Amino acid sequence: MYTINDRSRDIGEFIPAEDDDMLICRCEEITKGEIRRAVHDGMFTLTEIRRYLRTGMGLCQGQTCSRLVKGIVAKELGISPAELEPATARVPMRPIEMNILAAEETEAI
Amino acid sequence: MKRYDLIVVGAGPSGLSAAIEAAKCGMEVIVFDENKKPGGQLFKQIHKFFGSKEHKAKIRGFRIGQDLLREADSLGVHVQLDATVMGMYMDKEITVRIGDGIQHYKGDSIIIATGASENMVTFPGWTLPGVIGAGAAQTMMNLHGIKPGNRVLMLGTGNVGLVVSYQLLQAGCQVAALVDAAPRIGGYGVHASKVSRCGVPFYLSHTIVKAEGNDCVTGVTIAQVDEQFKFIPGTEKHFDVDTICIAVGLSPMSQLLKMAGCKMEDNPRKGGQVPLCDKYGETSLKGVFVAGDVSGIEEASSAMIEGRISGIAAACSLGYITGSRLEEKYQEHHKALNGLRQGMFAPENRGKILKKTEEGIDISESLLQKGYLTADEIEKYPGVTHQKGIHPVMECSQNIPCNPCQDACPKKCIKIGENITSLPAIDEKAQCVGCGMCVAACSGQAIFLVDEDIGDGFASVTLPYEFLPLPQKGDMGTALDRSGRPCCQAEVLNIKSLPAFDHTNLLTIKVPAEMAMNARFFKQI
Amino acid sequence: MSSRIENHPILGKPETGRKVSFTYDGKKYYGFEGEPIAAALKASGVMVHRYTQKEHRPRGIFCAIGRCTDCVMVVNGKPNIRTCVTPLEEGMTVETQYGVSSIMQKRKAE
Amino acid sequence: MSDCADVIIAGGGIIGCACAYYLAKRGCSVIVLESSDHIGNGGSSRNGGGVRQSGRDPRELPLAMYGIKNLWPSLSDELEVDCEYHQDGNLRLGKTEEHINILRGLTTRAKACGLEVEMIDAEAVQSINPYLSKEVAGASWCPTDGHANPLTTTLGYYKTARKLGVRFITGEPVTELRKIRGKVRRVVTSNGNIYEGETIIVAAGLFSRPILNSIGIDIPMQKVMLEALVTEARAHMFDQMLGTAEADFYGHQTKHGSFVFGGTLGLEGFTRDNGTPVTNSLAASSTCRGIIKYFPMLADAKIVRTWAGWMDLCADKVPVISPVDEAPGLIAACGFSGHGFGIAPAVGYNLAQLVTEGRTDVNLHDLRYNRFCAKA
Repeated sequence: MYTINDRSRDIGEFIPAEDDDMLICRCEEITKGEIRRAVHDGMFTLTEIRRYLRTGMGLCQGQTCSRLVKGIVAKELGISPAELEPATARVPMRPIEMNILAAEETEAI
Repeated sequence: MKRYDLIVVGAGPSGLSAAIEAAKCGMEVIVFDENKKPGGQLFKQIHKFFGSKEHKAKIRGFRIGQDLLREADSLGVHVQLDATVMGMYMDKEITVRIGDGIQHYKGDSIIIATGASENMVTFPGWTLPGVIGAGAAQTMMNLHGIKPGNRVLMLGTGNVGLVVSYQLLQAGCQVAALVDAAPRIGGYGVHASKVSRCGVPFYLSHTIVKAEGNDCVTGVTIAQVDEQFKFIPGTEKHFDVDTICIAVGLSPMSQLLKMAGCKMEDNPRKGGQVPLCDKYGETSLKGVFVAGDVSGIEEASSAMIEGRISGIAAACSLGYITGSRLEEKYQEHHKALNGLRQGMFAPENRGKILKKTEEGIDISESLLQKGYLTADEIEKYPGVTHQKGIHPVMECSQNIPCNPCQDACPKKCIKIGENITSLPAIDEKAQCVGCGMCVAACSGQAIFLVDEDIGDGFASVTLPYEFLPLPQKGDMGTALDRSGRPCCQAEVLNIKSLPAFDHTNLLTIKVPAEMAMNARFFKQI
Repeated sequence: MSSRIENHPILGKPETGRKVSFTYDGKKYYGFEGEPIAAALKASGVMVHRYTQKEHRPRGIFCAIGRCTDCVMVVNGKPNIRTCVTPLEEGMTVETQYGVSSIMQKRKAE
Repeated sequence: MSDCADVIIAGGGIIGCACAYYLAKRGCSVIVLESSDHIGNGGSSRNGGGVRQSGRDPRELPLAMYGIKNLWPSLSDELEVDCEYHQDGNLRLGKTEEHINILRGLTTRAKACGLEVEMIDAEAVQSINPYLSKEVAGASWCPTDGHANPLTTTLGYYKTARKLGVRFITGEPVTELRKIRGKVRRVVTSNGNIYEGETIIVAAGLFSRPILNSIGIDIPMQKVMLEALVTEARAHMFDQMLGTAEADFYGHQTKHGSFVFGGTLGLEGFTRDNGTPVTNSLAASSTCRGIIKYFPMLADAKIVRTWAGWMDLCADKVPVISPVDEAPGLIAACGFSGHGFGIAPAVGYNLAQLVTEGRTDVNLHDLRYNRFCAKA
């Protein structure tokens, strides 16, 4: 199920682009340029990008940006977006207060 | 911890349909939805649905939602609203936030029907307040009664972009333009024509250069793009708008499935990350099914059928119905589903450029690029004839699975035939009585009643009208042609509103005879 | 101009809860009980819900269904409340959120 | 590209990445083979970020002290990423007499090893962290402890090592080691590829066991699942690393403003394995209850994410960091037992010394692999 991925393969030089300051992750305010640079730093998977830059790790958990990030990373790597495995979805689906998450005792319906 | 035969996540069209079928088989079913109102997107969809009578065609989305809810209720389905499923774990256990606590539930089967989320595009200023998703616009105006803006630019001409643009007009907003980077309109031509005849321009092969404003949107600049989607300098156009609506497609909302460990695939034809599943919607996790947009982006009509299939499959997996009964019912639903997946907009035709209709008629480039059929083109379609006296003119030019007009006519003037995607044709032997049922029944608002000669060099045109305030008999105004340009003066002869029309008012205007085949909208002065 | 739809050609007159007052950045505003806070603010012409942490840029309603979390504000003293899905209640205190709190920071851009 | 290098490392976690970095800096050619699709996909990305000395076993304490003294302070500059290292102390909290007694025991033992750590009373606790519940009766306090960001630190080592020419291959699970004329040289992967090196380092967490088994070495490790969670960002409150005597939660506030907390449910050693570490439906709730007991004011902080990770719990709860005498050329670095992150830089640095100089700054004798073997 894992795919062999040589991180030393040549993906070309990082070439600055006009729209590098375009905000992509709205929650964590990560730009396209930061994402592209991260790819050239070796972050070849969406999971690594996320862990390295915090894209999709904000309050919305990537609801808006994950598809955009995927497109940018794929383009930088010269592959199809479909080849990139999305980062794992994690509990909870929506932000939830600690005291509510802690309250399991309430009567079930 | 409470255990149910079936837990359904999402009370949208597919989730409710699944719950209904499962409950009919005798299952104990609970449905969770994070919203305060059930029905998913149905409650925001105030337009009449396409399809066949069996598939709720010509019924407005929100009414379908109400119907499903009533049916679910009567079958004893427990629909728990304001209940957010937080996680899905091993053993088909879910945690749900209800009020100020967390509840744990287990299902012997689970159907995930969480629907889709909106895609976005970026441009300078896309984070400014006033740039919103088309879904947000729909939610604000149709659920909360709030206008999303006074003057709106819509990016995206798929069905969502077209339908929401029309709804914005209905809510009393101005729509400055519809813009799409693609060279052709993505959604149904009839939806585009509804917007176009109201005077909204389409800019194909255009996209947003930037949204303007400091603290919120005050304007937008668009420009034409070349085949590589690069801006062509000098083609910039500016609009003063306070709202930019983005309608660039949907992605399946499959996170719960992924977190539970379902095998997933990235399938661009289905709109993104979807679970691998069999023909019944069962995923790689035994007893976990999917239905609706979460398993691939389609219309609400097919989502409802998918829901029904997964509902009966869940019932069969727990012995509530036999395998042969499942197969029998599956075949029936599958046939219906297939019917909906026919025509020009069928999943297999996505991305293809079709040149001719099934009938061999050229497809209108004007329709695809500007949103309207030209007066010359209109004559080619089988729904358009010239007769003495009042008669329907059906400006339906694309093969889509839809046939309510055929059943609407009490005099059998309209023929579609066996193939639901065929263009409607006029049976010239039958006599139109001008009842207008077809006009109100056409979900695409593409049928007009025309009397080309009412004397004194005038003609009458009866058109569907879903705006407020309603014009009054005797009002004078301007008739607009298909492109939304004024073509002549018009007088209101009649306005007819019947419960059977379901808020589609029939407005009859008097125009000069030569405008009988041009005047398609009425603008009050 | 209010952005409330008084009468809709398909939906008729919107059903509303009772009229209640709340404060937005200390000033008194009115809305309908049970409607999302964001709807009440929008009806009163409020566009900016918060300024972001890093770049201090304005944000408002974006998805309107509780997913994008862009419309969060400080409500009754609690930050990061999704105003598009949180029902309005009588006497609520709604404040613009600056970064993660209601304390205004100097805007970077200025 | 050659499949031969001076050093082949099985495992692309923080240990493997740190080893690779320090080796490359010393001029070695290195290939890192990672079984999963991502660098740092195990405990390296799933831990609570503690860079602690207090609470550690005396056998691994010297490594922790070495790293905090020599490596952590300059790590962000060295790796050109923000490791978010904070050295603002560790508070281990207690509420009851029983808790205080546990803490006293820990403190006494750590002091004996030369660590600067002391017991402090409720008032002193409040002066260090005024946000804590007034019910906190006392704590152990180690001012030189701290925390860092495991994600950026792990990926920082990776990035910098890669820049120095280290070849990283993900999706390449090592299945077998082979001796060639008495020396471990060959590494075989499940994809059928063979890599060859003068030195082989096995730093593959739990997977180290089957890899080492292939050459007749067994290190007794158990698969234990740990869980953690993170809140929304809040205004800055405190910089200390926190833990409790009961060990019901631990964590810190990150630079980002969010709080990362880990907790225990009591079922850690018994959770079911469905191939990937998935969270238990009860764990986050339980951790939240623990946190609220100590931080009532965080009760309304929202949890945005929870996650789980497997730890490689060694039979005696300290790692094996050791050359394998009976298999010359082989070094084992595994069994970190859930507290490997803080010592990872020191482990990488010392193993690079071992490979290139045959000696280490820190005496690793107590962490030898053969402590579980019959005496020769």
